[in-house]
Amino acid sequence: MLKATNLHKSFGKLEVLKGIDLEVQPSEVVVLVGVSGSGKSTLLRCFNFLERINQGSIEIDGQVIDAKKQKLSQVRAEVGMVFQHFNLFPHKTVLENVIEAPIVVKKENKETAIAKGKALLEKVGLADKADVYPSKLSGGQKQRVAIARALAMEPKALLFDEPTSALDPELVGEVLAVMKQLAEEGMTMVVVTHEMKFAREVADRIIMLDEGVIIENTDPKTFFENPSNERTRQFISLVE
Amino acid sequence: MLKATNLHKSFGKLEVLKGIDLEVQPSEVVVLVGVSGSGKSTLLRCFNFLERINQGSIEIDGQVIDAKKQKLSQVRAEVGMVFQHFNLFPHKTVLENVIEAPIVVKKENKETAIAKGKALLEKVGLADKADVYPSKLSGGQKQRVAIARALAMEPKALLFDEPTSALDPELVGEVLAVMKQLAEEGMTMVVVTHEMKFAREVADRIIMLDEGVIIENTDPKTFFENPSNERTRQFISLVE
Amino acid sequence: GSGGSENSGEEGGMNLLEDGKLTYASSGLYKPFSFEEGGDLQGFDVEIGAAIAEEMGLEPNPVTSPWETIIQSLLGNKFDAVIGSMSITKERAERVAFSDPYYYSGGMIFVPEGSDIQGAEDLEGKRIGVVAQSTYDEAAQEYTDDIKYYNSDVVALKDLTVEGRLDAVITADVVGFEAISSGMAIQEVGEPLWVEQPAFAVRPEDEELLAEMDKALDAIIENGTYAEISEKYFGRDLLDVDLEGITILE
Amino acid sequence: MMEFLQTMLEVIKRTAPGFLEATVLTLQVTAVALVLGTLLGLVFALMKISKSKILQTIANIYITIIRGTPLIVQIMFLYFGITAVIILDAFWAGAIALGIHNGAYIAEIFRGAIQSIDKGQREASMALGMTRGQSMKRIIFPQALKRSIPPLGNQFIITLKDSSLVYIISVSELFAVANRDAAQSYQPFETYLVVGLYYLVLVMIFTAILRWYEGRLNVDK
Amino acid sequence: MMEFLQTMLEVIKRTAPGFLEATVLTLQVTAVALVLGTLLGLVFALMKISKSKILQTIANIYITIIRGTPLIVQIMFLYFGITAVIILDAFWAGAIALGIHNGAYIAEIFRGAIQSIDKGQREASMALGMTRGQSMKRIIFPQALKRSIPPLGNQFIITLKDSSLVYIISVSELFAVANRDAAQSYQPFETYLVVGLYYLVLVMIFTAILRWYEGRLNVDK
Ligand SMILES: Nc1ncnc2c1ncn2[C@@H]1O[C@H](COP(=O)(O)OP(=O)(O)OP(=O)(O)O)[C@@H](O)[C@H]1O
Ligand SMILES: Nc1ncnc2c1ncn2[C@@H]1O[C@H](COP(=O)(O)OP(=O)(O)OP(=O)(O)O)[C@@H](O)[C@H]1O
Ligand SMILES: [Mg+2]
Ligand SMILES: [Mg+2]
Repeated sequence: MLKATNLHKSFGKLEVLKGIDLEVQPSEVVVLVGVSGSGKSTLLRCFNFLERINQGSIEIDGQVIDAKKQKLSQVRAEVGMVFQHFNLFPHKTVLENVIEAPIVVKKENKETAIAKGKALLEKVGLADKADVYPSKLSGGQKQRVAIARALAMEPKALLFDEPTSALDPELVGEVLAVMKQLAEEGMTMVVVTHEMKFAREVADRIIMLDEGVIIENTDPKTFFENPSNERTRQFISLVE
Repeated sequence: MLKATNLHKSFGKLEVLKGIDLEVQPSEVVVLVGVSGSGKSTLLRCFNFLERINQGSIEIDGQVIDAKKQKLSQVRAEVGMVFQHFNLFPHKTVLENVIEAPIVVKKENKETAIAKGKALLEKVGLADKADVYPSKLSGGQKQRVAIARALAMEPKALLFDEPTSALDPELVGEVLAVMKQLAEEGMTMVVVTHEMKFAREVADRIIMLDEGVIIENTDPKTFFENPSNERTRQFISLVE
Repeated sequence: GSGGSENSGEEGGMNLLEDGKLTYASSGLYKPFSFEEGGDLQGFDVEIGAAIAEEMGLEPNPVTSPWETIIQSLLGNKFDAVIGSMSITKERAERVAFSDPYYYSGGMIFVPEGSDIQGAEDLEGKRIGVVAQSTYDEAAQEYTDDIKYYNSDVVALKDLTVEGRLDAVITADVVGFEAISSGMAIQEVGEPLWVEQPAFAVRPEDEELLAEMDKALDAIIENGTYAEISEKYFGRDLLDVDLEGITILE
Repeated sequence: MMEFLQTMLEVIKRTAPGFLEATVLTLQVTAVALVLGTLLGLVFALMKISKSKILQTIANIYITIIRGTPLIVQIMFLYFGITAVIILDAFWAGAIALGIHNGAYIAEIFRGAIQSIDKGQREASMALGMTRGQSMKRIIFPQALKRSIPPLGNQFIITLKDSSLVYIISVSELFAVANRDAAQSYQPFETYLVVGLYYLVLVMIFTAILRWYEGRLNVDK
Repeated sequence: MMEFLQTMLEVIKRTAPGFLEATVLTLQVTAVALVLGTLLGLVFALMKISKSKILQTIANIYITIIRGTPLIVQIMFLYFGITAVIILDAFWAGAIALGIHNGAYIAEIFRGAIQSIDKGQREASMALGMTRGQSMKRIIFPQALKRSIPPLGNQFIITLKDSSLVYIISVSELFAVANRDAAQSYQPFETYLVVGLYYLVLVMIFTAILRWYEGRLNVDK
């Protein structure tokens, strides 16, 4: 579904990703962990072409994406992204946030978009907030709207960048619940998170990044109980 | 050591604390929990007179503090505070941060202050950062400097307001370790935190605030295993 | 505002800014020649201009322009003529065309009441106020380097009454007398330094307009309109002066 | 004191007809300058954030020149310089000079507002498949516009005051009329005090309207 | 084009002696205005953030009046008004008017900078036992001062340009001299272009110094 081959990415002189190989199968849930600065966000953003890669290639659905030849905006529409700080559009209501891209990008007609949008809000438990502005929502509600907004584009995969780190602890659960449901429905997901409980329960695979290199790539059980790398062990002891 | 009696505090029409009675014994470690907006920070700030109380009284070391008669700055010097966002002085080096108050407030002579300041930095494991500016430190290091800075005033008690919530997960441990050490040395502490592991291991008592009222006030074991209040149970299930 | 249909057929080569209108400028800061009271531009120059225009069969359109830039504005086609007490000088004559003089005016020294300055000879090194780009500027330069420039003679005279700002102002006698009669604590010194000849100024190429204006000036002097206006503002006929023995500024 | 107030009242009465008429002209010059300035500001702001180096350079030169020279010099230059090309009367020359002047400042306001929008907004819209243009038009610009309103309001007030400088090219706005009155009445002190009051009242009215409008905007959302 | 450059060179040469002398006066007026404005700004900023309602009100009135009226009116008013009290020559009257004008803007810069300092800084210092005064002096103000430097620099540049307005009370600074030259030489276009260049160069020098200084400040910490 998503595949990175020998991915390199530098910011100026700083090489952040040093040859990443990673394949995500359809319907797979991959959790990405690592200390701050290890390159987790950068990797996610490369999958979505929010960062240009310096070397290597990215495939979506078996097709190599060439940033020079293809319209990146079309490619991006196929892979959704949920951000740590939600990034809802503050000047639009909840429903408008959800239907904006289908109408503008996919030229969906407005009635269809509204119907689908309302269904998605229902799904994330926010049907009653459709006409409210984001500023009136709690953090957990905002993030659920952001997920609905990403789903509205019917993406092939969803990327999550620390979707719960900006939330008050008591609001984390409601967002994880929605994510878990998506996973169960077979959505392909790559999730950067520090929620080890979620990783343990929901992930098919856990990947540990360290200084731009994948140092662990295994199932949750092995990851927590029998990690191959010393740094992984250290990391687990710190966050758990 | 610290005692609040029938404490009321309102912001305009919003009554945030609705009659709090709480006594903290010398060398006791009290952890304060509750959902966002329940009044945890406000309670802490009342103990330090950063907020004026509307009704009730606060005693420090058996002495009732009358905001009208006493110089609050002197009272504040006796109870230290550590903030979520560190609030280090960015225009001063680490050591200068630590010695500023002893020199300015306690009129300590500079050599003494420096010697004591260096010892405190040693204690929090940052002796080598004395001449560095805060902007060069990691979050965990900043918070440890903030603790040293508070200790430099030789306070009778220390208040912590979510000291680790602004930290990357892998940096939380180093701050909790310092706090644990202080607790072991007999420092009186009131700690607002979401770190349930810390609460379980270090707290003598856990207090749960809910809408400005104390709804739980018990030892950690009872708190986690047999809470008296339904809302406490809910809260525990959410954050653990 | 006056939009710009230039050259009209009817007025032949007169090249008026607006058809059927004579647009003429003064500073508006030169009481009693041109000033604004209650929102109306008035004064000797303004009324003479009106009389000239009517004589030429045109509608009078008096406007104001800051004195410092009045010639720039004339050359830049902002109005048709200056009827604003502009005296004929050689330097100006290189840029604009002058009509016959329409009155005579004395350049006069004014000082604060009770000043020790008794005559032109006492002006040596003193601080003198004049209007920038006026004939008085050059006169002042003969006495001192310490010249202060103003945009209005009246404001300069007012500054005379502020102790320590100015020792003297050189301006037209009538302007000073008007200020004195309004109660300003200043006085004139001696006789006029010279006599100058204010005239109408137009762009050099507007020969036909100038000829028409000269003709109109003769006509209003002839028919008594001129004397009437002069009488109204000064109680005498400004053209009625004895030029014997007095320098005429060129 | 009583006497002073008496004099002031007289001056206010005497100057009222002329000053009120001049107020209209002041407002007209200001309005034209604002409309022109906003249009220019928009164009140059877009040039500055565009990807074209040439457009950026043109915008930078314009902004540098305008912000690097006094308004009064700009007015004179335009009035006496532009006459070689087209004939403009003083009102239009003054209003256009003020508008061009404003354009540079308003461009910086728009640019600042656009760049102040959290970059997460652009990323979120791009991640949804929008193009740069769609993202600017539908997501960034509407937010930036709202954020521009307070500084724009401020700029509007500056323009109102700056309009006093077109007196120098003989537009009969408030300050020009005050000058004339001062020269005719021999009462400069009182005259300038009164004209100051006129400006102050205008600015306060303007400010009140702005506050009200900003308040309404905040309630809306 | 060649011809134009030729003319410009001639005009530059012809005007150089007078313009350079006037530049000195421009810089002097600006310098006095800045020093006075900074002092006034500091005083009024402290008044505005003080707890005394009276001091706050005084500061508010001052700031409202200055920001609500055009500088040129303030200059005229001060020149003709202050004379009732003390005798000032045009240079000082102009410089002081500019200084008083600046004071209001600089007060707002200082106040804004002080209030922009995270309130955690004040809380942290108070929690350590400092009094309000100690906290302001040792913690808040040093940070605010540093944060004021860019807007102060901007204000300095505005002052340099605003100094052109004292021409109206017969200070022979750059613009006054340019005006005279434009009328005498009948070359207004070229003259104003050249004097604009003078200002532009001054502003650019000023800007470069500021950038350098800001850069140094950032490296320091
Ligand atoms: N746009 C950028 N320009 C320059 N450096 C960048 C940029 N984005 C990220 N970096 C750097 O790249 C490195 C990896 O950043 P990245 O955000 O991918 O880390 P991360 O693992 O997501 O960390 P965190 O847990 O803090 O979010 C860091 O050193 C960061 O400073
Ligand atoms: N200075 C203030 N002015 C007005 N309301 C305030 C102020 N400080 C706090 N509040 C309000 O008081 C209530 C309690 O706030 P407080 O910060 O004590 O909660 P908390 O339990 O610390 O929450 P959190 O976990 O989010 O820090 C909240 O509703 C908050 O909005
Ligand atoms: Mg990240
Ligand atoms: Mg709190």
